[in-house]
Order: sequence, then structure tokens, then C-alpha cells
Amino acid sequence: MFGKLSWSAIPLHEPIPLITCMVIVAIIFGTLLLVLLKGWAPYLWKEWITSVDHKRVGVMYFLLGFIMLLRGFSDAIMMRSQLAVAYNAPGYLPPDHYDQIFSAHGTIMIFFVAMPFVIGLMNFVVPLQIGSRDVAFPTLNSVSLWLTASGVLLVNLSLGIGEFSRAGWLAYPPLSELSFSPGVGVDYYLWSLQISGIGTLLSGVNLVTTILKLRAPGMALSRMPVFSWTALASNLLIVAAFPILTATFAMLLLDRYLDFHFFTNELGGNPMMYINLIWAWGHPEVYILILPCFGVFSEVISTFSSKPLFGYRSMVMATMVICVLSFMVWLHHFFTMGAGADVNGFFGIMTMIIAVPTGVKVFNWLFTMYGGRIRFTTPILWAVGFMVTFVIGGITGVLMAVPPADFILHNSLFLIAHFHNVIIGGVVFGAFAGYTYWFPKVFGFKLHEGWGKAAFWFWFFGFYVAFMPLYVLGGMGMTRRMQHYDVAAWKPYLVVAALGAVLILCGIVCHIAQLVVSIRSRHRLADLTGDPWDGRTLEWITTSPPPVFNFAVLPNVKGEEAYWGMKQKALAAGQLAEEPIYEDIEVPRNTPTGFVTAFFSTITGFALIWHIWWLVCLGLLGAFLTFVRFAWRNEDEYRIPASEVARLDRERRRTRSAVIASGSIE
Amino acid sequence: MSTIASELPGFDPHRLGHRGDGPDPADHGPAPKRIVVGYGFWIFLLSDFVMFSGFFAAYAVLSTSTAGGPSGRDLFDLHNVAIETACLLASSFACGMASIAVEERKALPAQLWLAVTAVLGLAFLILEVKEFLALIAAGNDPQHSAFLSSFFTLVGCHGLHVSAGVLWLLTMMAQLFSKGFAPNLLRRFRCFSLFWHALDIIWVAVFTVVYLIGVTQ
Amino acid sequence: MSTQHEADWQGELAPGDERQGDSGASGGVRGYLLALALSVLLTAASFAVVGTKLLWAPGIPVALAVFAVAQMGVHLVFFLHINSGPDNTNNILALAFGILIVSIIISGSLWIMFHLNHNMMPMNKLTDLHLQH
Amino acid sequence: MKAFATLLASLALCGCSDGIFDPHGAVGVAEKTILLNSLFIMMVVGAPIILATLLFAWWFRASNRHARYLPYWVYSGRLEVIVWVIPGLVVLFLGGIAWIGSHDLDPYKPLQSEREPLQVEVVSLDWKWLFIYPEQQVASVNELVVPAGRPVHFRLTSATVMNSFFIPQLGSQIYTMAGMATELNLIADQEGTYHGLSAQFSGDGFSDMHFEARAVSDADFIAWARAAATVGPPLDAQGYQQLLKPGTEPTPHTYAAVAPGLFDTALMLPMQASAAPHAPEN
Ligand code: HEA
Ligand code: HEA
Ligand code: CUA
Ligand SMILES: [Cu+2]
Repeated sequence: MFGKLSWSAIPLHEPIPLITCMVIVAIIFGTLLLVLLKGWAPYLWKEWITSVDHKRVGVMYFLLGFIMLLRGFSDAIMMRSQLAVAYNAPGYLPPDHYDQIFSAHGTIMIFFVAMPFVIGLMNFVVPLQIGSRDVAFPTLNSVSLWLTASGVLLVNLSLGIGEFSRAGWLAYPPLSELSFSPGVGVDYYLWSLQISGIGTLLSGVNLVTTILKLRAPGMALSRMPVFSWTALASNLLIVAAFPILTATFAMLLLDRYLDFHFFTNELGGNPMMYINLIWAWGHPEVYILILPCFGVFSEVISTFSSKPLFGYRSMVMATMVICVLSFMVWLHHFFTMGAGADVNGFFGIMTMIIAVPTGVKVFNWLFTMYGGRIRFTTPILWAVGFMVTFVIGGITGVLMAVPPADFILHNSLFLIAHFHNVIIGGVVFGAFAGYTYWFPKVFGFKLHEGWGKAAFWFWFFGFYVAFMPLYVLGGMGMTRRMQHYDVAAWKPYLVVAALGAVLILCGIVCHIAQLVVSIRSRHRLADLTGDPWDGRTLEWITTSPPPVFNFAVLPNVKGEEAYWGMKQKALAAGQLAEEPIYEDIEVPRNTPTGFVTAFFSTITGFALIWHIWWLVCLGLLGAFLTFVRFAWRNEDEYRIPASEVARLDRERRRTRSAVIASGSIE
Repeated sequence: MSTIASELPGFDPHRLGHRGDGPDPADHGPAPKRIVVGYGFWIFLLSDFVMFSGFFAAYAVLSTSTAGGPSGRDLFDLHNVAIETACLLASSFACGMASIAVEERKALPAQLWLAVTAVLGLAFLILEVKEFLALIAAGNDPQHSAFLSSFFTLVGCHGLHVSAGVLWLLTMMAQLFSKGFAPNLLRRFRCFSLFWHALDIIWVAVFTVVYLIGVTQ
Repeated sequence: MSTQHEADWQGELAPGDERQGDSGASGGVRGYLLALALSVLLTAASFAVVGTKLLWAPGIPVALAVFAVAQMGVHLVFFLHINSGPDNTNNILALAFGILIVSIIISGSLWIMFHLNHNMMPMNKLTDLHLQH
Repeated sequence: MKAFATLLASLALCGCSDGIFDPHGAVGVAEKTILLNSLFIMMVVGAPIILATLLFAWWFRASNRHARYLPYWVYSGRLEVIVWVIPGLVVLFLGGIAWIGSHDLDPYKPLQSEREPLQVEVVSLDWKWLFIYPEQQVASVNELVVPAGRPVHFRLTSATVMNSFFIPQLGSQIYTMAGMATELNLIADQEGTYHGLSAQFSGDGFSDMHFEARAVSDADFIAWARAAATVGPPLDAQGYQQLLKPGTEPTPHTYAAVAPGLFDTALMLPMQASAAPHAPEN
């Protein structure tokens, strides 16, 4: 009846997961109760859960990332503290638990923290920046979001029901095959990533189409802000890379469920093929994460230096070169498998070539600051911190691209240090820069600067304290994924690294404090102009928060830095351009399609993991019916009358005019 | 602040050189829904091709890993494959005729041609399932070697796509019947025909790489 | 407003769309008939090549590849209406990107896996256990 | 900057710890040299960039009235070229090193030496290392003894999941995989005891999957092999089955009388392990 599921799946005898689960369940029920008691449920349902507005979807992605960040971080701090005490001792986390933790940490951080954050940012900003009303397929966008949430739910269910994978974040076979991982852990891993992967793929299709087909009049590609360019590159990579992941996981699933022999040891299976394919996805994946962050830094550095971005053309070219090259380097993750000198040499060189366009970007940011008037707000702190940190991380990456050097660095803590260096120094810093930069656009008030700066400094130094020792440990020959060790010389470094993680924790606490304080003093921090930073790109032309339709009239773009040009003209003339003629605007209707689809896919996924076949059928049937129901819908849009559009826009023009009259925008 | 540099003639700080150029065809603002939907679906199809490339790569690598069991040469019946191919080709043609009927808003011919498409698609599926069942009955199931695993997966994945296409087709016929040529149906139909023809392209790769090259090895 | 935009976008085709009133070689029923004829021809040629003794055996896969590529081209042009016209540029670019990725993945994987297998298969040193087919 | 200082200081520090910066074999020495060379070449570009970042950020702060404001300085053809060429040159240089290095230090390539390499066959098990000396017909678990100054040719495979055979102070690591035989050539220049381990996660017992690699004098090696040949149980098919049971092995030990061709059997065993398809658990 219930397949493999039984009471023994609940960790009643293991205190750590049990308590964690109980706390989480309590929090979830508490939140639900609060929502119900306060009567917020209808509002949440109507305005958020069923929303297809790209801005709301973006915010929800963001929230998802934020919640999972706490989970990912608690895993990290458990690992660091375990290693700080596990010298010649078992520590407090037995291997089977520790192995789940690093696997979950890597999986969650990449798929459910970094990805939602980056996708959320692109979702929110791109349509505004290119002057569009919404993304190309708003309903699909909501489906993507909820499929990702479904993956998140499954991963977290594994905490309390059954177990998570113990095979690392990429689940190399044969370890991840049924014969070596007979439990449900790997199945949790595979199904949650399959489901959320489809969501990611759809969101990539959506954004590529949006960027290529929905730009405002006059917004030629050669005038598009660099963030939108990097978003285009990143989404092209999603569209091209995620299908490989889907195919690879499908094969591993067939091995595990139907006794196929793609990657098994026996009957001709070949585990090397899995490793080959997973990295053909995996390397582009890291650029999917970093490219939009490069875009964020480009916007932030230019805005706060009060200068256009230096070398726009080089910047765009570098972005696209990275986009294509990232598909030609994947073997650098397994130089030590023994493919031979020619293959290793070729992929080593291709890898290094990526350093060239990346270097060009760094130089261009540098020259953007040169001759600028840099206002040191929180976003630019993150940007400068990024430039310093990322160069180090990039260089250690190039070091490992030299095959003979990788022969001694592979899988060591040096590697761990490299990728945390680029991911924290690049993706996380970029995420925070973007978060502080666009927050006022999302909510209409700025974030508190003091707490933001405190968070930055804790993160910045915390990062160095936590990860520089790992470079050293790598040099001392310590490998990754160790649960305990007996080399005395390693211990001091591991203790320092644990302290670094505590510093980072302080940074996270500052972030939470910042959010609380800012919400409390939102009236004081309010920004009525819609343009708090003296911005240059189109998103700053509309109100904060923007209306559902984004722009009352689609902006007519002339020249690069669309908004900057209009603003200068208005300032010179002392008034805004003439009032446009307002027209009715069609806006997509909200729909529960996304939520319902995700509901059924979660059920299907859960049933598959536990081999509850009747429930699988039920879930699939539900998903199909949802699809048909969606296809049958007649009306998917409603009209906002011109008078309402005009009313809203006149209000915006009034505040803008007042600012213009006062002579400066700041 | 009386003169604005960006308004000066010849101001082109980025040397992009598009000032004074003729209008860029892509400068016209958002595309109409027809193009947006078609393009989005096109991108999706390309991603589907990439997914297939994963299965093709796996097949190509594993096709010699027969673990002492039979190889493609021993198993494949080209006669059957030829009939399957004929079915798919004919159905692609029928789909084309259907799209002409749809463009001209002729409901009856459209339904007829769609039905022909579906029947041919089903015929293909039946043939494929029969082939699979025969293989399994003879003990050559996908559990027996990496080669067989990858063969069943690659060909089966194409088959699943065809099945999904047939389901989609039937849903659309029902919609056409009950609601006529609504604009969203027209858009969906265009996507469908892209999908159906793209499956053909994949089938060309399948019968070449798997069957034809398979029997010559 | 929206009709205005429609007009502007005359210069662009959705994938799979045919230009209105296109009476060229790919248009209408004639186009589909031609497509059918061409693909039947190419398919027949592929199947024939396999059976033939006329062709040098190692050349057969090459011939098959050529026929397959030709047939894919036929499908793209006549069924999917992808062509090199200016109204199709964006669709072609997307296709080119797709083809690039597909070929990188397939050829890259084959190259890598060939070398790995070559370097690691213990066969040459063994009385072979599993290559006996 | 601080970061660099930390990094460099730490690199210097670990000169006295057993790691890749303290190599005791020709392969390791070459790899360490390549690593440091590459690092310094890149620092030549990287360090100035970091410095310039901090400098520009500080000098061009809005409150600095002495800094020149150039709001329209956004393009320079000359800089554009320089910006592409500098990293390009660095990569050209590194690329050359990478190409030559991967050929020269290819793990499969025999080492230059007058002496015949010692043959050692390595099998990674759950979670221990089996070393077979086909010429001496002995074997050991979690203890690798080799003569110093004589090249060693390893053939490696895995009895179960993937592992990576790695002795940081001797140089290159290489994967061990079931049904596949990889090869590796290493040499220990001086006598000594080096830490060896698996660098590829292989399951719950992974952390204990390390061994001692002892490089000894020729005479000691012969004595060790002779001793091993007399004490300890024989390693036949049955003994091997015993080893296959998952578990860690805290105390190294040796085997006498290794069945000939044991490595090749071990190589093929996992491929047949379940020639009869095993039913998936339901
Ligand atoms: C956002 C994520 C991200 C980014 C951006 C990068 C960027 C790079 N990575 Fe990293 N990498 C990872 C995430 C990332 N990586 C992860 C997660 C892993 C491990 C996964 C696992 O095994 O679990 C990994 C592993 C990894 C390996 C495998 C090591 C091993 O397993 O043994 C290698 C080897 O080549 C590598 C190289 C590089 C290179 C060359 C870059 C380059 O793109 C860096 C380019 C940047 C610069 C070089 C700095 C700026 C440039 C200049 C200042 C110009 C001047 C400099 C020069 C000319 C050199 N990475
Ligand atoms: C995005 C990727 C990401 C991030 C951010 C981190 C962050 C951290 N990681 Fe993680 N780590 C991985 C990806 C990541 N890691 C991967 C892939 C592995 C390999 C797993 C494996 O072996 O299989 C790994 C492994 C790994 C190990 C295991 C090493 C080993 O194998 O021995 C350790 C050990 O302590 C560790 C520590 C940390 C610490 C202390 C942090 C902390 O310093 C930082 C914590 C970070 C945050 C809490 C913030 C993240 C925030 C955002 C991304 C932005 C979102 C912001 C808003 C919504 C506002 N990591
Ligand atoms: Cu210190 Cu050897
Ligand atoms: Cu990589």
C-alpha cells in the first residue's frame, strides 16, 4: 500500500534530525496558524500564490532562496564544527549523517539558494530594464516558480521522512547506484532535482524569449543594459545545459528503478559516462550563476560611480564569449580520470581562455571607477569586495586548469576553497549587491545602510577567515568530504575555519536585523521618486513599487542608458516630457495553475521516491487534468482602463516633476 | 546643465555606431503574441534536441557494451523500421496539410487531416511497442546490457514524445470541435506542428544512428 | 497601438510560420508534396545504402550521415519553414546555437570517452572475458 | 591585499607540513614547481588589479575634491586592446605550460630512470587499499612499501565504487574504477614515510581509507618482501572475498603467496558480480 514507506522512516531514535524536524514543523504550523488567524490567507492566495506578475514571482523566488539559505548555512556550520572537533575523534556527527549533510549542503546551496536568487533577480529586473510589461509567458513563470518550490519541499521532506543522499552533490555512480545506495536518499535527490530542473528550464525559455522578443521600442540589443545581456547569456546556458542534466538523471533513475545498466559496474555500464555528462551540465551551471552577478556589478559600479559603464562593447562581447566557451571546458573536473595528455591539455587550455574575457570584465569595472564619483553605499561595497575576492578565486581556478597542478590539487580542500571563493565572492556578494540595490524598487523604501555595511564587513572578513585556511589545508594534502582525520597539523586551520563560519553567521544576523530595522523605519527610508540612486536604466523610470503593468506607456528608447538620457533632457528642460496618450492595458489574470501543478508533481515525486505506485498514477492524472484545464481556459487577460492608467501615471509625474523642479535627482 | 552631452551631434561614447543608422528591425517594440509564442516554443524544442543529444551520446558510447549479449546487428529488423519511418513521414505530411486547412479556417478538412496524423502516429507507436515486446520476449530486455539499456531509452524517449504528441493532438481536436478557431488554439496548433515535425528530425537521427549504422557495424 | 506593432513586426516570422502569400517553392500543398517526395527519396537512399555492396563498406556510415543531414535540412526548410530569409534571422540564430551545443556535447563526449576507454580497458592484457561477440 | 598576504604566508608556512608543497619525488617536485610558477605568473596581473581596485575606489570617492570627474570617459580603443591582450598573453604562457606539462607529467608516461620500475597493483576496496606486488608475490593492506629512488609503476582498479589513489608528497593522483585499469608512475626520491589516502569520496568509511607509504632502502625493501612472503595468510580467492566485505582496516598487514593474476581477477569481478540481474527492491 505505502511502498517502502513505514514508521521506521521517521528518525525517532536520532536526536539531531528529530529535533530539527520538530522545530521546522513547529515553525511551519505556527506560520500557517498565524496566517489563518490573522485572516491573511485569502490575500496570500489571491495576491501572491496565484500571482503571475513577474515582480511577485521574482520576490517569491527570492524568499525561497532566503529560507533555504538558512538551511544551507546550518549544514555548513555543522560541517565546520564537526571538523573542528573531529581530530582523532569521531566528532558528534556519525559518517552516515555527515555524508548527508555535505550532500544536502551542496545540493541546496547550488540549486535552491543560488539558483532561485539569480533567477528571482532576473525575473524581477529584466522586464523592467528592457521596458516590457511582463515576461513572455506569465503563467509558465508561475509554474516554474512552484516547480522549484516543489523540489525544495521534497529535499526538506527527506530530513524527517527517510534520508537524503549520501553521495555528494553530484551523486557519482556507482556509489549512487542501487547496489551501493539502497536507501531512498538518492531518489530524493534525483526527483527533487528533476522536478525543479524542469522549472528552471521553463524559466530559461521564458526569459530568453522575453529578452529577444519583448523589448521596448528603440531598445535595440546594442542598447540593452549589461545586466539584461548577462541574463540573456545565463538563460541561454540554462536552455542549453539543463536538458543534459535531465537526460543524465533520467538514466540514473532508470538504473535505480528499472535495473538498467547505464552506469553500473556490471553488464557493460560505464560510470565515466555519467561523470562526463554531469559536468557537461555542471560547468555551464557555474556560469549560469555567476554571469547575472557580473551584470549586477556592472549596474552597481556604473550607477554609484556616476558614470556609464566603461567599454560596453567589450563587456557584451566578453559575456557572450564566456557563454559559448563555458561549454567547452567540462573535462577540467576530471583531469585525474586518465583521459590522456592530449585531452587534458586541450581542455586545460580551453579553461584558461575563459580567464581572458573575465579579465576584460574586471578591467572594465576598474576603468568605470576611474574618473568616477563613487558614492559608498552598501551595494558598491559588495562590488569592491567582489572584485578583490573574485580575482583571487579566479586565479586559483586557473591554477587547477593546469592539469599537472590539478593532479595534486584535485578534490583537496584547495578546490573547496576555490569554489567558495568564486561563489561567495561572486555569486553571494552579487546577490547581496543586487538585493540592496533593487530593494527600494521592489518595496518603495531603502534598506538600512548601517546594518548593511556591518553585514558586508562580517561577510568579507568572515569569508577570508573561513576559507583561506582551506587553501592551506589543501596544500597540506587534506581532501574534501572527510568526516574525521588524524593529522595533528590540520587541526588549528580547521578551528580557524570554524571561527570564520561564525563570523559569517554574524553577517547573516546583520542581514536579518537590517531587514527588521528597515521594515520598522520604512517611512523614514521611503523613496517616493522611484529613482533613489540616480539610476541610468529603465527600471528607475517607473514608480516604486511598479504598477502591475510596469509602464503606463511603453518607453520609447533613444540612445544607450535609456533612462539617463530622458532624465537629462527633463532636467535641462526643467520639466518632464509631454503627457502621453494613455490606452487600455491588457494584463494577464492570476491563476492557480502553477501551484496546482506543483502540488501534483510533489505528490508524484514523493510517491515515486517511496514506490507508492497508485499514488504516482493519481499524481500524474492530476497533473494532466490541470494541463487540460489550463488549455481550456478562454480568458487569460483582463483590461485596465485608460483612465486608471492615467490616474496612476499622473501621480508618478507629479512627484517626478517636483524632483525635477528642485533641480537635482537624489 | 544647459547642454546635454548625450544630445550633441555625433555623441557616441561607446563607439557603437548606431546613431544615424537606419532602423534596426528589432527596434520595433514587443513582438505580437503569435511570434512570441512561436519563438518560445522553438527555444523549448531546441532544448529538447539538447536533451536527446545526451541520450544519443550515451547510446553512441555504450552501443558496443553488449556484455557478451547480442548487438544491434543481431537484433534490428530494418523492415519494421522502414514501415515506422513511412508512418512518421506520412503523418508529417498530413500535419502539413492540416496546417494549410487551419490557415484557411476550414474545420472539416482540418479535423480530417489531424485525424490522419493521429492515426499514423498511433500506427508508429504500435509498431514500436511491438518491436520492444518482441525484444523483451526474446530475453533481450533493457536489463541485460548497457547497450540494450541505452537503446530502449533513446528509442523509447522518442516514442514517449510521439505519445505526448498524440495526446496533445487529441486534446486539440476536441477543442477545435467545441470552440472553433480561437486565436489561442491557432497559436497552439502552430506549436504542435513544430513539435511534430521536430520529432521527425529526431527520428531521422534515430533510424540512421541506431538502426542503419547499427546493422552495418 | 497593438495593431501598429503588428505592422512593425511584418519583418519577422515566428518559427514554423510561412510568409503570407508565399508562392515560392516551399509554399502550400506543393511545398508539402515536394517535402514528402524528397524525404521519401532520401530515406529510401539511406535504407538502400545499407544493403548495397556497391559502396566501400567503411564509407557507408559517411553516406548515411550525409543523407541524414540532408533529410533534416529538408524537414527544416519545408516542414518547419526555417530558411535563410531576413525575417527568419532570429530563428536561425537560435537553431545555430542549438546545433553548436548538440555537436559539442556529442563530439566532445565521444572524444573524451574514446580516450578514457582506450586508456583503461584491460583487454589487451587479458584473455578477454567480455569481448567475445 | 590582506588576503594575499595570508595566502602567501600560509604557502610559506606549510613548507614544514606533509603536503604537496613538500614533495619527495620527481613527479611531485615538478608539479609543485609548475603550480608555484603559474601562481606567480598570475599574481603579476592579479596583484596589481587588486591594488588598483582598492586605490581607485578610495581615490575616486565622491568626497574627494581632488579627484578628476570624467563622466563621459567610457571608451578607449587603446585600452580596449590592452585589456584583451594582457590576459591573453598570460593565458598563452600558461597554456603552453599546460600543454607541455600534461604531456610530460601524464600519469601513464614511464619515468626516466636507469632502473626498471617496480610493479605494484592497487585495488581500492570498501574502505581499504590492497597493494599487490606481482613480482614478489606478496600483498599488503593499507601499507605501501617501495624502494626509494626506484620508479614505481602502478596499475590500479577498484573492487567497488570509485576512489582516487593519492600520495600528496609523491605527486599525481589517479582514479580507481571498477572494471577499468588506470596507470600511474611515481617515484620517491628519499626514504621516508608519506601519508596516502583516497581523494574521491567513497562512502561511510571514506575518512579511514588512508595508508602509509614507506619509501625504504633497496635492502630494506627486499627484507620486507621476504618477511611478508613468510608470515601472514595467503591471499587466494577466498581471502580476497574476505577483503571485499565492507569495513575499515585500522592495522596494516601483509599477505604471503598471492594467487597469480589476482589483480586481473579483481579487475573483472565487479563486471560479472551480478550477471543475473538483481531484482530492484520493492
Ligand atoms: C560561480 C562559480 C564558479 C566560477 C565562476 C568558477 C570559475 C572558474 N573555475 Fe571553478 N569550480 C566551481 C565553481 C566556479 N568556478 C565549483 C563549484 C567547482 C567544484 C565542483 C566540485 O567538484 O564539487 C569548481 C571546480 C573547478 C575546477 C576543477 C578542479 C578539480 O576538481 O580538481 C577547475 C579546474 O580547472 C576550475 C577552474 C575555474 C576557472 C579557470 C574559472 C574561471 O572562470 C575564473 C576566471 C577568473 C579569473 C581568472 C579572475 C579575473 C581575471 C583576471 C584578473 C585577469 C588576469 C588573470 C589571468 C589571465 C589568469 N574550477
Ligand atoms: C552556492 C553555493 C555554496 C555556498 C553559498 C556555500 C557556502 C558555504 N559553504 Fe559550501 N559547498 C558548496 C556550495 C556552497 N557552499 C558545494 C557545492 C559543496 C560540495 C558538496 C559536496 O562535497 O558534495 C560545498 C561543500 C562545503 C563544505 C564541505 C567541504 C568538504 O567536503 O570537506 C564545507 C565545509 O565546511 C562548506 C562550508 C561552507 C560555508 C561555511 C559556507 C558559508 O560561509 C556561507 C553560507 C552562505 C550563506 C548562508 C549565504 C548564501 C546566500 C546567497 C547565495 C544569496 C541569497 C541571498 C538572499 C536571498 C538575500 N561547504
Ligand atoms: Cu617538512 Cu618534509
Ligand atoms: Cu568547471
